[in-house]
Amino acid sequence: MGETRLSAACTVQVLLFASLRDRAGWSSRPFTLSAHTLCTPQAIWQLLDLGAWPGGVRVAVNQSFVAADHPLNDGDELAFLPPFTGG
Amino acid sequence: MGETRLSAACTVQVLLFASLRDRAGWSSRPFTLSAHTLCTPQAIWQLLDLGAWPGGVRVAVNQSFVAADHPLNDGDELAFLPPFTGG
Amino acid sequence: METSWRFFLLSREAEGMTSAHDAVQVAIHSQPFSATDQLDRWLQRAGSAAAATAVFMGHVRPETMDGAPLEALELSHYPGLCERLLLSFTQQQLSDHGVQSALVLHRVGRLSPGDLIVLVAVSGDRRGPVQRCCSDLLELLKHEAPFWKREWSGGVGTWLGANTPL
Amino acid sequence: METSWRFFLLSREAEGMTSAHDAVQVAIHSQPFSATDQLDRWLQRAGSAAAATAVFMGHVRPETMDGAPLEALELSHYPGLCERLLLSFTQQQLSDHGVQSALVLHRVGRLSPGDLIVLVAVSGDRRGPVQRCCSDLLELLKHEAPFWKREWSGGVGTWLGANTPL
Repeated sequence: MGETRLSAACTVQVLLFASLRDRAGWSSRPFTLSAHTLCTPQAIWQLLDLGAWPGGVRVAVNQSFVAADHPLNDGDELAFLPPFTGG
Repeated sequence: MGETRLSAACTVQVLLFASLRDRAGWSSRPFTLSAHTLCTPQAIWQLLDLGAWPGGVRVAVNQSFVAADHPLNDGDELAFLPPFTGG
Repeated sequence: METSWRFFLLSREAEGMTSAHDAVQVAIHSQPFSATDQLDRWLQRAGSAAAATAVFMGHVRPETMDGAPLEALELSHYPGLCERLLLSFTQQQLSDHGVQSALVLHRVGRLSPGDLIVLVAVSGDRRGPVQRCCSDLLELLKHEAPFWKREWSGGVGTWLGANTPL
Repeated sequence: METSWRFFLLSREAEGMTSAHDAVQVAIHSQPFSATDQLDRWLQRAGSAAAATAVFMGHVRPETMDGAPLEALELSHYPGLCERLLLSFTQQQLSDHGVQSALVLHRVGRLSPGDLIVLVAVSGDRRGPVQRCCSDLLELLKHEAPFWKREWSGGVGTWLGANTPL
């Protein structure tokens, strides 16, 4: 499976919320990883230029929570979510 | 103090509530203890002909909770209260 | 009937009993009342709403404790003592939990299934204390205030010996 | 502004989101709403009122976490995921606590001090379970649902890093 992923480019739509959105200056953008990089939320994060992986941030892929090393598929919706403060 | 009470007759207004009221058939009545009996809720209870002192019944004198052997004064309002079931 | 009248009259006198400061509002109602109307009025009176408000409403069940269809629930109280205890419990609870205000309303009289029996609302700055205060106040109303319930079913009235378990 | 619009439009779509059976009503509101109106409607819809109902209401504080005067509280969410999580939490909690029905309403958008943020109501047969269910649901809304608050004070907006303590 890992090899399959390494052999194709991966484009995902990245969503940012709240403080992350303000820091980046955008809310939704496509990002593409080359065919030679394993496509995970952590790898995409490196492309965002938002510094080290921030503590407390959760990841959702296609609106389900996943781990930071979850394998992504081309066309996925990937959201980075700062700590929740609702209620 | 006990001697003072023993030397005078004691009349109190007895109030009954809920199941006690139904058992007795009345809600409010004066009762008098002779000068030779210590005037307490327990002693008054004997006059009511409602059987042995019932478990869970609370006593209020002049609308304050008291113990069953609380000394009564002439003219007091004495209430016998079955277990509470409000709320 | 005579007894019932005495209760109703005393209950009416007690309606709207309010402590020195408006933080505590306690009343015994002898007629049906709307929980949301009362709540709305109380929240408005508080001016700017506190950050956290916990509410409990108790309604008459359609069945007796034994599972028979309930015709009516009769609620009586010890007028005077009951109102004073409610006020005193409420003030003590506000102080113990460090919360700002409370509304405590309780029905007496003959109630039908679905009718509101009790409304407790507590407001303050933090959600934990207001929820605990509301819950503690409800237990005091159930176990420490002179109210009595009689269930009517098949034309027979039965005084309850104890409350429903928590 | 574009971002805000997207949020508001999605939020409107989500309003009134209701699960297959009417026991659970979950909605995210982008405009102010009355807690007592909503509560009243929900209680009426339930037909005969359940014996026990616990409610929690959260309103905007007049001050920031740091004690400065608050101009506005901005609330955003992750549309879609947020509504689905709320529905799923609520159904799970009803089942876990063995209670009958729940109403969960949450504001997003720009709120003023005193505005309602959240309303949680839980109805069932026993007072203990409905109170615990209401409290647990509130904690899930605070810690497990993708909502974010930004405080505005002196023209400066600050995203909150964590919720108020319980």
